[in-house]
Amino acid sequence: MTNLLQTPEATQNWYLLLSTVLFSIGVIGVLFRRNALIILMCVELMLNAVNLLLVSISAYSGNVDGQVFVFFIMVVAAAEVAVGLALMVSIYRSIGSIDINVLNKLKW
Amino acid sequence: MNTLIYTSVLGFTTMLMEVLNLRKFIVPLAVIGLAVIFGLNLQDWNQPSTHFNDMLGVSNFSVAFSGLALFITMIILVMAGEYYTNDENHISDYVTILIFITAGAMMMMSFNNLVMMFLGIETLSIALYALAGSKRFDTRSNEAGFKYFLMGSFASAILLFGIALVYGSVHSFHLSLISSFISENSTLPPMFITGVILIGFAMLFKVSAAPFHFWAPDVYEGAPALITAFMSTLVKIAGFAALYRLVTIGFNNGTPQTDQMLYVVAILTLLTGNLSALAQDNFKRLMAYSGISHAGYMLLIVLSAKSHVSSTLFYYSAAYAVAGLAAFSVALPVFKSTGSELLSAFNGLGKKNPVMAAGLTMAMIGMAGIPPFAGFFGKFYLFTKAFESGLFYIVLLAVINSMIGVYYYFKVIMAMYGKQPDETQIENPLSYQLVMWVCTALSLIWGIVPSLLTDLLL
Amino acid sequence: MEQTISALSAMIAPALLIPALPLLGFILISLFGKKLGHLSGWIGSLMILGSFVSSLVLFNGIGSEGKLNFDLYEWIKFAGTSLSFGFLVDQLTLVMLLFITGIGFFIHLYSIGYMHDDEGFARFFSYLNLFVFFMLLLVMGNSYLVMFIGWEGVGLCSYLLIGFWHKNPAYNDAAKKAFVMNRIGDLGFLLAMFLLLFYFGGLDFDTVNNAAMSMEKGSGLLILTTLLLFVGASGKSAQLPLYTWLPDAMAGPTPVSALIHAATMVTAGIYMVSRSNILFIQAPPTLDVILWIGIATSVFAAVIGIKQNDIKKILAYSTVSQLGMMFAALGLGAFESGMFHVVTHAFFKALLFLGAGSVIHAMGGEQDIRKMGGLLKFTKITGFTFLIGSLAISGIPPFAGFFSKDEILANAFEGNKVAWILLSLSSMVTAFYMFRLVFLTFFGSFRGTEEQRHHLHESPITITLPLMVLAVLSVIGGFIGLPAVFSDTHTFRSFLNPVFEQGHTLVAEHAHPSHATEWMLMGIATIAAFVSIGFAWTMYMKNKTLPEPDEQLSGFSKVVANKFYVDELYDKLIVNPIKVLSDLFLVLFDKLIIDLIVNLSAILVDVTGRTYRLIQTGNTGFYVFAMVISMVLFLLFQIVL
Amino acid sequence: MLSLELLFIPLFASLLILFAKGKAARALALVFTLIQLLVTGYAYTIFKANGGAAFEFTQAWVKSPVINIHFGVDGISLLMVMLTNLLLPLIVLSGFNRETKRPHIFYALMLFMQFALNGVFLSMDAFVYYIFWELALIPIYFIAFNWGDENRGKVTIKFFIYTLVGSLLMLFGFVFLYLSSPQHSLDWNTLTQFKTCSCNQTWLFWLLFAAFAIKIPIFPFHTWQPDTYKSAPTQGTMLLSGIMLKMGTYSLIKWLLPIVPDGFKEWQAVVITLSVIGIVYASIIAIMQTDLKRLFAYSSIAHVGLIAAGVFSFTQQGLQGSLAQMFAHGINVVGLFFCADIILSRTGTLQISNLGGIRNQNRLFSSLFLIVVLGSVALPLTNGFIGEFLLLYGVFEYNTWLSVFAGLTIILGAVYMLRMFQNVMSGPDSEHISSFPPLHWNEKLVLILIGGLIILTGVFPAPILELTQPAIDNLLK
Repeated sequence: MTNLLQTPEATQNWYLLLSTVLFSIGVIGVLFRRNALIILMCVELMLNAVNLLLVSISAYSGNVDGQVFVFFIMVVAAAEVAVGLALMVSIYRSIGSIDINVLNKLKW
Repeated sequence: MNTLIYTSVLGFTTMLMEVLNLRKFIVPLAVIGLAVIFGLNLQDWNQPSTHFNDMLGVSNFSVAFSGLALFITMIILVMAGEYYTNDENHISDYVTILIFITAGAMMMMSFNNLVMMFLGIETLSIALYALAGSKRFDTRSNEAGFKYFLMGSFASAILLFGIALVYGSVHSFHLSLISSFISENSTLPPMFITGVILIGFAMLFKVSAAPFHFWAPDVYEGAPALITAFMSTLVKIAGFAALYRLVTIGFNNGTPQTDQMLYVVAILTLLTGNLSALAQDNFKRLMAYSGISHAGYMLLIVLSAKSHVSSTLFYYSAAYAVAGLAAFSVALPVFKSTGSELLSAFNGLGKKNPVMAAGLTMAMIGMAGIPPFAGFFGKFYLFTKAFESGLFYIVLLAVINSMIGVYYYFKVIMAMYGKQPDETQIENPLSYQLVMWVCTALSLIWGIVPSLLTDLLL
Repeated sequence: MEQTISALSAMIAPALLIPALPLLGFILISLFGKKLGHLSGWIGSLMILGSFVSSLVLFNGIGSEGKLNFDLYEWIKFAGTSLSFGFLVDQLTLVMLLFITGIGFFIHLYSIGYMHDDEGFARFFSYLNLFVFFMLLLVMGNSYLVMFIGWEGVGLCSYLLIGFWHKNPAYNDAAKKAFVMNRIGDLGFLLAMFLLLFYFGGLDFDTVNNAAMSMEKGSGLLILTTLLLFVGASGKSAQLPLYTWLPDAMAGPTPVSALIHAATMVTAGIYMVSRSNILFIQAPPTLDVILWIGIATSVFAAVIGIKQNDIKKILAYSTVSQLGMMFAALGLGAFESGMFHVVTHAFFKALLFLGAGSVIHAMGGEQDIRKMGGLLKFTKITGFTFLIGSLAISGIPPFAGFFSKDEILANAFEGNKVAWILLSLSSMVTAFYMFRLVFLTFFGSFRGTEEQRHHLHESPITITLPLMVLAVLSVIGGFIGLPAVFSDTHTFRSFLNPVFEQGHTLVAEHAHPSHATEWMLMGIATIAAFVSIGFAWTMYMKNKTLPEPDEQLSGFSKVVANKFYVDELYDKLIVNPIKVLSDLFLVLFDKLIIDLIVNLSAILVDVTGRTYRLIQTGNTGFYVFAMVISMVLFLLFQIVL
Repeated sequence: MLSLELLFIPLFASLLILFAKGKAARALALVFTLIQLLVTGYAYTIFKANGGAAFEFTQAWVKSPVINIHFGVDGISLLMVMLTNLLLPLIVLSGFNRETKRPHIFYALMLFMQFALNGVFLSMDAFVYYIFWELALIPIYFIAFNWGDENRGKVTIKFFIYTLVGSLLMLFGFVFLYLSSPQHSLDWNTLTQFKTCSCNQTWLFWLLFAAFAIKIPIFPFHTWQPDTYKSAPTQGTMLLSGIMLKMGTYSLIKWLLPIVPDGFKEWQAVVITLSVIGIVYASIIAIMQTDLKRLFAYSSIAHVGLIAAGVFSFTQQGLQGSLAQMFAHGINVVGLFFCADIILSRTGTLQISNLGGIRNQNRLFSSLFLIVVLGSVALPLTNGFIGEFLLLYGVFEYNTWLSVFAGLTIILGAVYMLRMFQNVMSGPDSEHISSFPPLHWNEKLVLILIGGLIILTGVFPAPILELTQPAIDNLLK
């Protein structure tokens, strides 16, 4: 039992599982929350799940590419959040809410 | 590769010009700069090379598509000068962002590494979120930008998860290694397949293929018209270039799984785009759905990747781009003069301004794929190639769909010639006219002499 | 044949001149009619006179032995088949030529007087000349195709001339009816031509005849071909069931009725059958059909004739009846007798029509014999010539009609006794209604208005001259074909011999009736005619019975007076169903079914589009949901299944 | 090279006219159509009918997919080119006393149409042919749409999409042929020499046939046609009925028959039956039509039904007849619609019930109209007879009974045409017509020319028949 857990592959699978769960939580959050801010955070959660996965794989495979990529992701995520928050502020200013259900002027 | 650097430098320069109070020269400089870069870009023709430790690969494919991207941006910038006459304070922002988007698009056209692809996509997307929402006091624009942002970042997350899963199997982001991983393993691990499919989904989102197309109509409608023009041309083309590159270089011309996915998605996209477009009365939304349907056709090209279709993709993209740009070069001044973006804004244009009406007519005919415009040859080329790859039924479906397509393109024409005009006069500034003539002429020339483009990427 | 051509090559020019002159007349008059005014009548007549002279030249040159057959040019050529435009002048043609141009000339002359005050004077003559041109083409063609040109051409002219007074809708209806009825026959002709072309290897008479000779007698192909040809003939020559157009055709000016609907065009069917005698002889069942249709038509039309009151209608039904008799002769295989009757009939029927025209002229347009009477004292020439015509048609010796009719009856007696009885009956009825007409019109007291009485006058010389000439012909015309009891040589028959001898070799020569029989037959016929005339005399002269007005008719006589309601029947059975069908096709099939299918597919697409686009709800949550669901579904499908 | 000249004259003229103003536009149009006619005449004189193609022009166009520009004429296409270029000056001239809005665009489109039509008939490569086929659709759509009557919107888009449906299916068929041909070529010579397997020809036939059947139109694909003819401006209707539908019948002979011969034979019976049904059907409908243009439209369906039946009889005379009849019908139908237009321009109505008595007022017009009517009821010595005779004979050779039904057109044609002529031209003066002014010189000229052609080609059809004979021999080999 313990042996199994300690083999690199098995441990990696745990990481995979964890990040998948985290990612799914993020997806479910995006799906079911209506507040744009929370959705944004859920997206961040998804990104972090990916980060976790990349780092773990990188560590287990001895390939640093993954870790480098994580940095890229963090940078990009920051930029994304910056733009996103700006848009959110703009929305809030004009309609006084950031509930995504309100945002349905554009349809059909 | 140099092209990419020059473009970025140009972006910075335009930003600097604002600081140096040279606002008036921003657009001319950007256009000239892009033209120069377009020339420099050609230097790489037939000189394949790799850069940044094989992160980027310059090939004829990337050169051709980069050239197209530069051309589109140039056209958009020519129109931007006119479009933003009332918003001069921010002109440098728009120009700079547009140029950076082009840089992102070029990355998407020349990546050899998933990291590079991700960066390209994000450079392009994040900038676009901002542009889509750039009419700050227009709730529709805000809504468009925000929707785009929400869904776009969600899709990015999916993409990243897919990349991570692929990385977990291959232990590399490099396309050639992914490709050899596929050819070495007869049965692919589920993790890898899931990763590939997730990447595929994200890319399909970017090219607005059904059922991941939902953002496109809303965003196209809400975004400023010029940005819509930009999105419907360059962004879509960049997305397809990336998808094509990914499938051909990275996925060994398509694994059974991706083929299956693309097949289903192509059918859905064709139907969604054409059927939904039928009842539209907003021109931009119409163009969005038309764009979706064109995405469907272009997916056929990706599907037939085995038959060496890069020249087909390039021809189709170019034809689609010039027709779209020509259409918008007429639509923009009409929107501005009438203050409406509905199809009814075009009522009686045939009487009010026959030249513009003729231009838009030709653009629509080109989009509908009727000779002698490039759109027709593009479609023929596409059908031929898809047929060659054995996609019999889906080609038939595409043929049927292009009949449906004719109807909504002709709705615009019928509005222009069949309806009575209202009082408003249409101002048509020189730059729009120029763009219209150039694009229509190119559409016609490429239609009559397709070898100009088709022979490039053989 | 080459030899005959070289020998007769001098005849080609006059032969060409015959149709060319009327054509020239037509072109001249139709182009310059307005400027020419009444001169156009003379030009038209001169052209026909020229043709007549040419015909005489031909008659002289070709005589009773020769045969002129030449092609003008290749008309239609395809796949090795070449259909030429060519002429054939033999004895049969010569007979037709002579009486067409001869009678034609006199009728032209007559028309100058008759149409003098009509505003369409020039137009009338242009049509008339065109008609003669086509009629000449019809009889001169050396193939069925050229004959067909003339065939349809005369139909056209008939159409134009019946509807000459085109302001009157009823006249136009009559014209259209004539054309359409003729077209029904023409379809038969056309199909027969296809059969000939396909199975006989050509359309010119020589080829067809040679092929027919070598075929088995009575084969299905021959029967079908000849039946179809006969359909064509019965359309043109107004036989049952296609006869209804001819009485209506009396709407045209009277000279037209005389020329086209009595003397020439309507006999085209007989000409055609005679021309194809070899074909028909090779198909005995068809001959039977012709015989019985001819007899039926003859009797049927004669019966209708009894109850008609319009002077021209009576003559029209008598024409139908006489045509029936001619067909009966053809059906009996007696082609010469048929042709003989054609010629004599042309004389006396043209005379009768022209006389009727003169009467109508005198009466100021009145055609109802109930309103006439005692005209003889006002219009002496017309009256007497008309009487001669009536005697001729009734078969009173020694007038022309007697000899020709007698020949037919003799043939019938030999061939089929029932036919003989019926034809004799028809002949008796003819004599009765003709004299009914004569008595009511020319004898008794005048029943018209005072105004008409003042107007009564004899017609001018251009009208009476043709009457007199034709009267003379009606008297002596029969002598060209004296029966065997009078003369050893039947001039007419022996003249036509080259045309029919080949055909006659194909049938077993049946014995000619003995002289005694012939005397008996002649006697019976003459007595019968006199009895009929006497009957008419008793009724209309002695008892002074007048035909009752239309509304008092009842029972059978009403049915007869209304022509057995055949027109109404055709309306009910054919015309109305087609009209209904037309609306049905348009509304039900075109608009409702076919167009609906077309439109429905468009509507279906449109509705689908309108509905489908509603999934674009504008709600971001839904969008994401849809995306995720699709991804999950696809992944499940891919990975799990 | 003559092919190129035939193409470029109208194209050049079309562009030139775009910049002309008002009356100069139509004058220019006339001049150029006449020049084109002269060139066509010259082509006819130097053309030697030997079954092969003449005036060939070949030029590599696109390397991938391999497409060559290939123009050339054989007898069949030359006949069609002659018809086109003969009718165009007449059609242009017929508009000389009419006020057309924006004449420069109108005539430019018309000349562009001529360009496209010439292209269709000259093309020897299926791809080029297809391009011209589609190109021909665009100007006529705009002519019908911009200068049509109040219903034009719905009607023209239906027409456009309906015909496009057909042509896209044809394109699909061509794509298939392209890929299955050994040298990957759509050249006519290649396509006719290599025979794709008959298993494919079954459906290929329908793909190609759909396009032609809709264009012709063959029953039951005809429902777009009466509305379009009705609503298009008369000159447009002349183009549509006179020349454009000949594209379909021409293509049956030139592109369908030699390329999918097995499919052709397989479906021969079906199509010929449809065509014959169409003849009777359309004729019967025409009888009760109340509108002059619709009546002519249905009569046109009947006539082209016979043409199609003749083609599908697959006999020498059927094919010959169809070509002769295409030529004849082109002239006649243009004459008919022109007469309708003359009546419309003078009385303001095309309702048959409102008309009448025109013959009393204008004798010349009535005579000329009558000649055209006679031509279309196929009276011997008019051009219509040659065609119908050969066609019916062709159908006869295929099946006797069908020819009886097809032959009904002889009777029914007379019924509806004479009924029309009687109600419109004869009878007492209609109260709806106050006066019927005399014909303008251009109207006179056009009608006299048409009447002359009707009789001339009826009396001397040999040039037409000889022109096409060798090409047909080749086809039937």
